[in-house]
Amino acid sequence: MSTAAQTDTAHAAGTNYLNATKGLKSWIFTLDHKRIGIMYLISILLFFLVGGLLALGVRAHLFSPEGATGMSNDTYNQAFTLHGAIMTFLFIVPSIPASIGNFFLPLMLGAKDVAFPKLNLASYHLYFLGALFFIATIVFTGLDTGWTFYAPFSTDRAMNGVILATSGAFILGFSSILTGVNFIVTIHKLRAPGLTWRRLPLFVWSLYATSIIYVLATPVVGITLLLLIIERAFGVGIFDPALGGDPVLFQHFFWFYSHPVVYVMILPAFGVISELVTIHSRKHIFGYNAIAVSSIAIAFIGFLVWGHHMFVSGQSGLSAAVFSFLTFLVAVPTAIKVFSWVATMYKGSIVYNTPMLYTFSFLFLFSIGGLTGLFLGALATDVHLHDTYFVVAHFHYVMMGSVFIGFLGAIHHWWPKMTGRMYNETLGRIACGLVFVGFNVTFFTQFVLGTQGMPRRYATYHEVGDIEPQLLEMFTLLHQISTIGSFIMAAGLFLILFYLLASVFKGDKAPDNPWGGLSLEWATASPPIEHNFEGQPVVRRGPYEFPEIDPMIK
Amino acid sequence: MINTLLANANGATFWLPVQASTFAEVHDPLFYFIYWVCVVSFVVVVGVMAYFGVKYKRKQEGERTSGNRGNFALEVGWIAVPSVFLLIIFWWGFQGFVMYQTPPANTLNVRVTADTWSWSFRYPDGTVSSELIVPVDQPVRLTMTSESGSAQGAVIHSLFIPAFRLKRDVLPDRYTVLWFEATREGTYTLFCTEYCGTGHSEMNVPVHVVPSDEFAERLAALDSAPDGMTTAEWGQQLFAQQGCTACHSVDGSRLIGPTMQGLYGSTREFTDGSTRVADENYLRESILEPSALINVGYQNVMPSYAGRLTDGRLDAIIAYIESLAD
Amino acid sequence: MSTAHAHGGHHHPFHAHHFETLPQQEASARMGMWLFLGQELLFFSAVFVAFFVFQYMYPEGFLEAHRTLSIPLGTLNTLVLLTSSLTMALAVRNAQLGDNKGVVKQLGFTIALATVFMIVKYFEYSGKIEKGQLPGQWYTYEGLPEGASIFFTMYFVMTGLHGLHIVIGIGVLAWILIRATKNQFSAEYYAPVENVGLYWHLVDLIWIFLFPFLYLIE
Amino acid sequence: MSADSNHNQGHGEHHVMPLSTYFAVFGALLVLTGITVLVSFLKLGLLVAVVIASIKAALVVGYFMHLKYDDRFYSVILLSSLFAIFCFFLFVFLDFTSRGMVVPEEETNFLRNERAMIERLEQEEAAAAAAAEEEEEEEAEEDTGG
Repeated sequence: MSTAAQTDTAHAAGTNYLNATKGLKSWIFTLDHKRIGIMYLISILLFFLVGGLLALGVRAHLFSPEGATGMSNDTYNQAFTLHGAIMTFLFIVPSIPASIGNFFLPLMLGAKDVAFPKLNLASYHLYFLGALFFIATIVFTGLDTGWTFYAPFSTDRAMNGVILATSGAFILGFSSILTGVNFIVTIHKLRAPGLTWRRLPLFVWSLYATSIIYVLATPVVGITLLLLIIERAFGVGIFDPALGGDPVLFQHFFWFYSHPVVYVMILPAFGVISELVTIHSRKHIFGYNAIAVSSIAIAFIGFLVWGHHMFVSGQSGLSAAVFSFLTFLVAVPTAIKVFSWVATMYKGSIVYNTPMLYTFSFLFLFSIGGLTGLFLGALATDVHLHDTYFVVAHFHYVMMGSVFIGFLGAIHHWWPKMTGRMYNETLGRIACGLVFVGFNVTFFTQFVLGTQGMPRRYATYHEVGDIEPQLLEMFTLLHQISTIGSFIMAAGLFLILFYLLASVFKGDKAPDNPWGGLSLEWATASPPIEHNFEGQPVVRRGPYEFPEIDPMIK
Repeated sequence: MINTLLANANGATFWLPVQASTFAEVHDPLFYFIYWVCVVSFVVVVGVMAYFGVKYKRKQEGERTSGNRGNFALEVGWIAVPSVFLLIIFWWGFQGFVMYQTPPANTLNVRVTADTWSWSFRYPDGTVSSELIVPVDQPVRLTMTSESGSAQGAVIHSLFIPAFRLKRDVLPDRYTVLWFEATREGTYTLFCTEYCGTGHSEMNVPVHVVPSDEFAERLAALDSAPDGMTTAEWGQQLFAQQGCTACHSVDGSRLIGPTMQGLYGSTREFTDGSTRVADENYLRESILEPSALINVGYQNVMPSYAGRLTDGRLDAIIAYIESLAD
Repeated sequence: MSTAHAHGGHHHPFHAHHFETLPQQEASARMGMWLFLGQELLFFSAVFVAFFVFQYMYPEGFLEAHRTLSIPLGTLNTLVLLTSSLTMALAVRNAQLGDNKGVVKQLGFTIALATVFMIVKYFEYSGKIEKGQLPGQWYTYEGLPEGASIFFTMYFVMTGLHGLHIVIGIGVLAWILIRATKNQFSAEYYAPVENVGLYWHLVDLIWIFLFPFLYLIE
Repeated sequence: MSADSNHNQGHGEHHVMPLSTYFAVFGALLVLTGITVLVSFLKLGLLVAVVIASIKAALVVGYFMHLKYDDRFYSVILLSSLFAIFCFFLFVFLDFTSRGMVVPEEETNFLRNERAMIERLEQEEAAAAAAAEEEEEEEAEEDTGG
């Protein structure tokens, strides 16, 4: 009964959570957090595929000013809307917490399951139901509001998919809330003996911060979307100025959720990077307390900055100034984390495997994503850059370049534990390189597009109203580079899909602890047994006190 | 490649387009200040990361690593130093924002109306234009609102002129104000940057910054065909500029509204059961009051252009539609 | 499953296998409920924000419109709901003492009072619908300043959401009432009663704020 | 399991409050309801109503919901929610009430009354036109004078 790897003796009967019971029903109605995590992972990646294909369509269309694919403006508008809505609501909000988090939170805590297994299953079912609404939107009607559903466009003019899609997002919100409640209670109540708060892996801290936001921010978007549905269905006039309502109020409501939710996306990725950078450089994390506390700080300050999405919407100058100031405040804890990760590598023993390559990519891309936020947080420059491709590039650097890269890093890091198989390391490195290069080619060009004035959500950019010829030339060239980059990235992602699937069937058997990790998930078999641990594990030291660490070297 | 871009760019740089307003002169230094802060920070962070990555690459399994767990002074330092820069950037940005929001006295007042999907600009003398014409070195105040001439409600638009570094949302049933002082003659582009539906990407028009002494002339000239252009040719240009092409094709294909090819002289059927031959009067009425008679098979979505087209322009557009008759 | 992991202690039929002890499980359930209540508060906060924003925009319309609400009916409903809160609290107390009969009795009172609340609400709503004091485009009542229609929008949205919670509440109250008739609760296992109680008190809390804001403030 | 999960979390199962407490709280709630209704006729406004409602809420939360005797973390949850709600109110109202404070021009922004806006603009335009005419007249005078 200790964290020491006693469990690598093959489990007596050779059973694990994957083969303990059989049949589709044993998966759909399972209460095992690991299976629920796997189901989330598959669904999430499936929707990433759908959203990604839509993105490729969008990029292909923008290859020429008139639209290279010949789709109509309406089709294009639906494509980018569904890309955004699917990626936000179905992919990135649940991404790391619901899949990796669900799988590893109880393992890291040394618990048998999350606190409320039935609730956990219910939140997966709600997720699936919400996803069905989005699919119904695609199949039966259309949705052309952009993922932000801004009123009064969404209440008045947009296609009929609005009610379906917002109902879907409403249901997904409840899925998030239930996950958040479940995680917080699990972390409070189900920690193994000896696992004190200051011995929690930082990934757990980040899930804790994420859950706070899930619980406190999601209900507001729930009610906002509910009001939008009521407004659209019955014309009650809450957001529609024609009936005396206020569209800016919608924006306040929407961003009260949708800004904190950005931290829901990024915080788990921060947690993942904290794990990866320590294990793969065999170092104790630099500034454990600072990183843990800054996660919680970000969760709370995140509630104070939503107005920076509305600098040009006509909110008052005073509140714009306050929001701008608070926005810079949130940059501080974020910077602390980045510096701490870099400092962690100091005098380490850094191995260049696939998870570590993703860590390097993350630090590179997140630095760009975070720093370009300064342009958008400053009032005067935001006036120029708001709603241009600069914003598109910025949030893709943060959400895709950071969250998704963190997600990929997490998948590669924990893949042996989840599946009991090793993937092909060479292909892993090649794919990481392709994604990294493709990503930068795609999105760095978009910074320039944005500063030059290319507005976002444009189906075409040919000269209807006489765009200045030099601008048009520049836009065309940059869009073409960006489109090429997106296809390079897609190639890398398909390669990952290929070798991960291949590893499930043909991969080498994974050892219980391939990276020499100390947190509890490495103290059980790969893949874990049905109830996680043989007996109750007991924790005697922190998760980053690696045997290689020599306290004499400063 | 970048050099070609720069050479073509007419005063523009790699990062920013032409600088053509007083606000751009305030904006650009701040932009470059943040830019260099970012470049330096990025180089430091990623440089140190790369250095550690190379220097401390694992040479053998189980090699000893540092027991360092943190350094209070260092942590305080990297909170304090960025904070100073963040404060500077905040304050600088705020200063610029106040300027952006505070028009001086003696502005030229232009009223802007955005509809789906066209702009109209009304000058103090009552002239209405679909393109923005402003004198150089003269503060101009835009008082903007969004309207809907059609049965569907008005939506939010946003007026954006990259050369002036200016942007502000345009809301229905509200008035927002934007001001600028153009400093450089030329023709720039005005974009709509708040997503507004089908024609969003075609809702852009030129901004002409003209010498002050030519301004009155240019306004007057709005009402007749430019030199070297027939009325129908001018009509064609206006047809595109007014955003008509978003809904009406000229090649027979079906868009949101009926095609203009062969329209003139044809007999139209309406949803109220009546029919009428499309003559000049019909065209005029259906532009000014589109919801009066709806063609069978189409929706009542066209905005009214009453008050947004001068008579001369209306005639030109009608002349163009006539020229598309079979 | 749970029998395979017996730890030597007592084994309650509702004790889930992944909790070490029943009290730990009870405390977890309660913490989960409190978190759920936290999100409920945020859920309602948005309509309150909207209400005050519109009140700020249309002070006169809101003042005149709110005078058309019936203070006696509102007060009656407040009293009904406060009393139901008391009976709910007593039901939880009975559960703590392991008195399932007492639980059934107090829950019966609570459900009855909740039904009274909804009946009063029905009369209020039908009066409004008759007069055309309705939200947005349905508003046909005359003689009130601009913004009155938004007041009625907010009135129906806020009381409607609250009413929806009451109806859901009646459902879960009935569910634990049935469980209590089967003697499923005891001094060591009564978390369902307690959590439903917490939910019910929250519904009461929301009304404590709705009532003065909608009916009373001049 | 975890050190702090079993024993030292003031679990309410052994804390059964006497019936008198419930009735006392209920009585207080009734009295406060009466006061808030009466006070509304005095038109004392929002603040008094909010204070009374908050006291009532505190009584319900503290006694009926046992928060007073329960795990302190539940209070933390409640306070976190209230913090988020407070931020929500604060910043939305900051926007709606401060238009025109930093930038006087903002008074026109979001002006809801179209007629007032048009009148204001027309006045300005008329004034500008008058000024222009005066200038022209002056110029004309100068011309004749010359």
